Amino acid sequence: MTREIPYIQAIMEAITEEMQRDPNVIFYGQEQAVSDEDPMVVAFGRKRVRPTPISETAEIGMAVGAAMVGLRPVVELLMTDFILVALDQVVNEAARVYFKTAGRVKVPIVLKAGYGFAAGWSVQHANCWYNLFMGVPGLKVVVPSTPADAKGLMKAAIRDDNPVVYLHNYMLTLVPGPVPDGDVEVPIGVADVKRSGRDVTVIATGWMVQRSLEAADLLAQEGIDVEVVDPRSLAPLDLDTLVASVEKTRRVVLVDQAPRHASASALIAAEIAERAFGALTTPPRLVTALDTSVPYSKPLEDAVIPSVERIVQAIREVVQA
Amino acid sequence: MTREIPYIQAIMEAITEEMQRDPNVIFYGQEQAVSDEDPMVVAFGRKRVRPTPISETAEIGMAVGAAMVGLRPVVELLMTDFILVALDQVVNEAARVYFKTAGRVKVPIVLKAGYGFAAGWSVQHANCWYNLFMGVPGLKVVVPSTPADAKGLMKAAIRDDNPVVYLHNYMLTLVPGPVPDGDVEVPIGVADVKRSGRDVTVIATGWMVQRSLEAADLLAQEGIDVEVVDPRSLAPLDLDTLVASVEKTRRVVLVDQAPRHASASALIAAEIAERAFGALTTPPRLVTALDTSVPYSKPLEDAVIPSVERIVQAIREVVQA
Amino acid sequence: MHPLPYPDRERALWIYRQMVRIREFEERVKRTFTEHPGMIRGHTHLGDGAEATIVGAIAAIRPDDYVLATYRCHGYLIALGSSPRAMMAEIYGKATGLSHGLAGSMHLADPEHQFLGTSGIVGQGIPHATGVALAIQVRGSDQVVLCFFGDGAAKQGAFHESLNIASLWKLPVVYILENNLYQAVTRVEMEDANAAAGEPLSTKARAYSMPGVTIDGTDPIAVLTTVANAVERARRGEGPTLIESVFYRFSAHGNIIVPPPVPLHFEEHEALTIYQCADEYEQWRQRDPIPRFRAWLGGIGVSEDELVAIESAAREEMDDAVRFALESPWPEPDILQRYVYA
Amino acid sequence: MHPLPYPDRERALWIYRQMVRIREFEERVKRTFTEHPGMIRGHTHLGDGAEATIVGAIAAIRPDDYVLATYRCHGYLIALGSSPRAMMAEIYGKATGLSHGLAGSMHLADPEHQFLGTSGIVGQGIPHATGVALAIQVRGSDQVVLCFFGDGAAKQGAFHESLNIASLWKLPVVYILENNLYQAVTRVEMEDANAAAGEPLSTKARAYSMPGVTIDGTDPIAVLTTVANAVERARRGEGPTLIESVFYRFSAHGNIIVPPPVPLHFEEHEALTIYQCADEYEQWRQRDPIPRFRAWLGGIGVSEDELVAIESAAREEMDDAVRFALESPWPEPDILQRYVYA
Ligand SMILES: Cc1ncc(C[n+]2csc(CCOP(=O)(O)OP(=O)(O)O)c2C)c(N)n1
Ligand SMILES: Cc1ncc(C[n+]2csc(CCOP(=O)(O)OP(=O)(O)O)c2C)c(N)n1
Ligand SMILES: [Mg+2]
Ligand SMILES: [Mg+2]
Repeated sequence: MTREIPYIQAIMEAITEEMQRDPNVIFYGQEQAVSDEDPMVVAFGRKRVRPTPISETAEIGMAVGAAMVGLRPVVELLMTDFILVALDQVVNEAARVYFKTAGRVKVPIVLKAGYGFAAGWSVQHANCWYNLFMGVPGLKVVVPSTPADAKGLMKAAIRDDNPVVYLHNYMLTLVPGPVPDGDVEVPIGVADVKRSGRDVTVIATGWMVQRSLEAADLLAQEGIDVEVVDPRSLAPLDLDTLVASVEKTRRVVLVDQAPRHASASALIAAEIAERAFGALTTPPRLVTALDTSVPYSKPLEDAVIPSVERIVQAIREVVQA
Repeated sequence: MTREIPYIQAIMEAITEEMQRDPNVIFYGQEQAVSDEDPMVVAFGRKRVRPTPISETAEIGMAVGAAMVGLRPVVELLMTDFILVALDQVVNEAARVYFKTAGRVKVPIVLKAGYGFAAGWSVQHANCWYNLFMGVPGLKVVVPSTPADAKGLMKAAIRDDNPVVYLHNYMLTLVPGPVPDGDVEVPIGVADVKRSGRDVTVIATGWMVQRSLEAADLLAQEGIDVEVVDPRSLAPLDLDTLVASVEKTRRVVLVDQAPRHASASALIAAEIAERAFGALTTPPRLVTALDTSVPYSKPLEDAVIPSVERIVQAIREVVQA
Repeated sequence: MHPLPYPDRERALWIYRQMVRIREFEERVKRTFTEHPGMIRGHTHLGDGAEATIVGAIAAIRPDDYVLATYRCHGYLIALGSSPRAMMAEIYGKATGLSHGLAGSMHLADPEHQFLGTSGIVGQGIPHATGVALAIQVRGSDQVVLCFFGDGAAKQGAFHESLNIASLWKLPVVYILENNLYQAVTRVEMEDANAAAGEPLSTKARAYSMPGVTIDGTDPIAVLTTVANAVERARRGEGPTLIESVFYRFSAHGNIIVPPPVPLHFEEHEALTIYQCADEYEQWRQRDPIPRFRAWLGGIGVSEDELVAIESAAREEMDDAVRFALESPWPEPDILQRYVYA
Repeated sequence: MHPLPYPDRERALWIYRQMVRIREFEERVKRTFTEHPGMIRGHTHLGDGAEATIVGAIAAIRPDDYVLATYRCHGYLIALGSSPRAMMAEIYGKATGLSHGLAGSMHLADPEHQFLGTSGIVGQGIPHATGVALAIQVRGSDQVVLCFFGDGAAKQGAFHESLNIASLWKLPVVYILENNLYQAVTRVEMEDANAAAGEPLSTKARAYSMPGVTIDGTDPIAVLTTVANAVERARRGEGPTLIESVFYRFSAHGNIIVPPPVPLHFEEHEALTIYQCADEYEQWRQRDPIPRFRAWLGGIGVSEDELVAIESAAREEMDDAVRFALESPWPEPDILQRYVYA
């Protein structure tokens, strides 16, 4: 059985269910649980659910410490941009403990952070920062694009014994979708073919999955059969699924909400170029945000973020090359 | 005329000369200028040269502020790893001011930081973090590999009106090389062919340039003629020079001291795959650090960082493919 | 209240005029959400309630001094003399905006009026202001910097690192901690150890061996007097001061946070929507700095006509700013690449 | 000095034994640079001079309490009962090391002995320790955490953010600020505003409405007494304490920083190499905690034989650790991938 629920509700359901299941899971962050009527406070009490000061370094660092002795903290960080003041705690602390201690200390934490709020949030609040995380050994990074993935990946993230950066796209917040009932995990590190097709593989994450699927629908009317693959997890990266798709379609377009050199797509393109070079009939094609900051004004923002039209155009060019 | 001087001396000469030339240049950082006999203190006084507390966020943030009103601060950050506690100041503050103010406020700062100290500095001190910086619009990133580049790029960085992340490889610290006399700038954004060859292009930065040149010498004895190109600046990236080389040799190996998805090489490989696909006869080949943290023990560290042998082997495979 | 002649009548009227201009501007920003839905995007933060602190502080500086603040920034620019037209146009994302629509409400900047801008990342503007003070010291001038930030921001590492250095190096900066009792939706005693212990937030100055003082931020003359002392101290090269100015904001932290196409609006203040403390809210409403200062001006003999003239001029000016912004053209995408590198 | 029976004779001898064991271990680490050049790589930091603080503090806790510290970490593990063999082997990069050579001197960890590890990034271990205290509180146990860090670290944002939360939430953690008067090569009054003003660094506790106290860190019993009080307070759920323990390190900050093939070694202390203050150095040498505590033990009737026995046992134990580490095999590269993901 499935229900239709919004993306954000799917995320919060997963956290709530995991907190019910495992008393070691705690949840805190800024502007959380401030009222006694907050449903999390009512369900789990003020020890396990807390509001925090604006102290990201302490918030993340404390999660690392609490995890060292067996808790499984989920930290609400609001926007990924806010992690930048505390990046060391993520990439040079949390991700290194297991290695430094040769497996004697684990850091099972989930850092929940929204990203890509291309809705007038402007220069400092609308960025996509996956490049900060996906190259760091020891860190897992997930980027769900549907409510079902959002719920299943949050469950997997909380159960994972490693630090997981859980990036949810703000543009998807209220988008509804079917979510299976019951305790369904989506494994980290497994890509998902969101639409299967023969002519070209589109690799996209987050909000760009939606736009790529729209582009695929439009192109279907022209007889172009697009396969859309969502890596879902950027680290580890399910290259086998991505490469298999490209080997089938022999063409690849990579759609990304970040500028080129901050994109996950460029890294994936390099992998595909190395692993599936022989299969490719055309160059791997990147469709990314323009190489500039995210501007405030709507017409400017629209020009920066890959639109359905730009995606359609790129796919058409690749298929017709 | 040229003199043979070590890499680190070339860097400090450039800073000193620029401070002599321009009273707006200031220099500060931890463990700097503590003694009254410090040559910088003697030359420029305690207003322009200062030791700081261990406060990277303030150190970098103050440089941003001082630059807003016309100074040109050079901040000594010791290790790039230490920037992580203050990453916001670099990538979401310094790099955004010019854009946010539509050009009305500039931030000419230089962040000098060593990296890649693969000499037993272990998990948290020996990393290569260029991926944190090179995808950020508005930021410039340079990675000199010789004393001459080190001096010329530091001069260019100080004179540049943008924030520049100046990354010097610790393994090169004492390596000597010819440096031209006089006021010679090396322009930011211009790659350099360190060795010209016909059979294969090797793209490498920092310490890996040296190892790639050694590999090229060994392969020359086998009759393999290797071209080694050093981008020198990762942002902006001189793709024209890189692509031209690949179009000539039709093969490319990218050598990088970072793990695959933290490497500059993967991003460059994606660009080359897109721009020079038709010219390539073999897949772009990445030779990076293993996807693990930098370990302490020598045999382990040696296994992680690309060795001359691994580079030779990869080039041989690519040429013989 | 305060005896004249400090500030003199003209200065007092200047203060009142700026406070009213700020309030009128903010009200129009807020009404835009209902009157011109979709025109303001993203996140907007209002300073209604902060006028006495903003204007009192700015009244204490010279035209060549500098000011930096946060995303809640409209008021400073107005008091400093920026064009409300260019500000409103920026908030509406228009080509005629201060940054041609690149920045929006959170990032107004006007270096021509000594306002060097804001960071939308909490606390991160504090080192910038400190760095401006460093530049002043390196150059040997006697300018000063006012650095405004919130009670919440004082819990960010950047605050701590900056104040230590400013005190150590005796930099000419005055830190104005605007304690509006809330960090977004969180009450200050839920996130600040001093507040939880019933101590003023200016206690933090002790950690930096710096003078710290707490003042009534609803009284522009108290603010002016205190800031003026701190500014003079800074000008004399004696170093920074931490001033906690306590007041209340009357609007919610910001407009609601939702993705398109849900229309944006401002909810009521968190005291009402979350904490059910209508009392608290009402008590602070009684202390609204604008009517209080108006009454004080009446007390020193300013006529009702004079006050009404100030108020209607402000209303007209801000109506004009809205009209200007509405009628202005959208920016062209070619500016996107123009401001990547200098 | 302190009257018996606190601590009792046996406890006092335990303290002395640990202090001597630490010193002997550190001396062997230092001598490795000359006796076995190349065996230690990267950066190594010694705690000679810190023994009274380390051991006095650890003497105040229970076996189920936790300890976290910095890259300057050898002493804590020794006092907590870690194997000097496995420690030295880690410092030499051998397969028999605590982390099989993955970590090295800066990152010793021994969770079996309640030592959860270190961060090599200044200040970043402070929130970790605070988080361990959070876990204790969530679980409702009465354990406590000792969190050691340097005077320099107190200028990092992580310090500020952590102490505010610990006080606000009344977390069971004792912060021990080891003021050894130097931040690497920088004197504390050049980088700390309190120190520059002649105030103790424990003044910083005021910013968090937390008790703060400064003690003589060369006297293990002063340390023990103060830490024990703070530990009891934390156990009772009354929250954290900031203890500034003042002492001196006798070696340079760390070995010299150069790339291979230049051989590494320790220079003299910065007071001698940079500041030409032989007096300062000598005065602190007079206060070396080990001979002082030895004399005190003599005063309470511990015989010379007993003391010599402790000392020669420690020497033998640490000679054995060096031999063990030298003879141990190098790790195999297959472990590199084993510890990426759990
Ligand atoms: C580093 C960071 N964390 C979180 C946020 C989200 N945020 C924006 S404003 C705000 C509250 C700030 O409160 P305060 O400093 O008291 O200023 P006020 O808004 O009351 O003026 C928060 C949490 C942010 N912008 N930056
Ligand atoms: C964030 C960061 N900045 C700089 C360094 C370099 N560094 C390592 S130890 C040290 C000095 C630390 O001084 P203190 O905190 O007093 O501790 P001590 O070494 O005296 O025990 C510095 C600057 C670092 N490791 N991390
Ligand atoms: Mg506030
Ligand atoms: Mg110290």
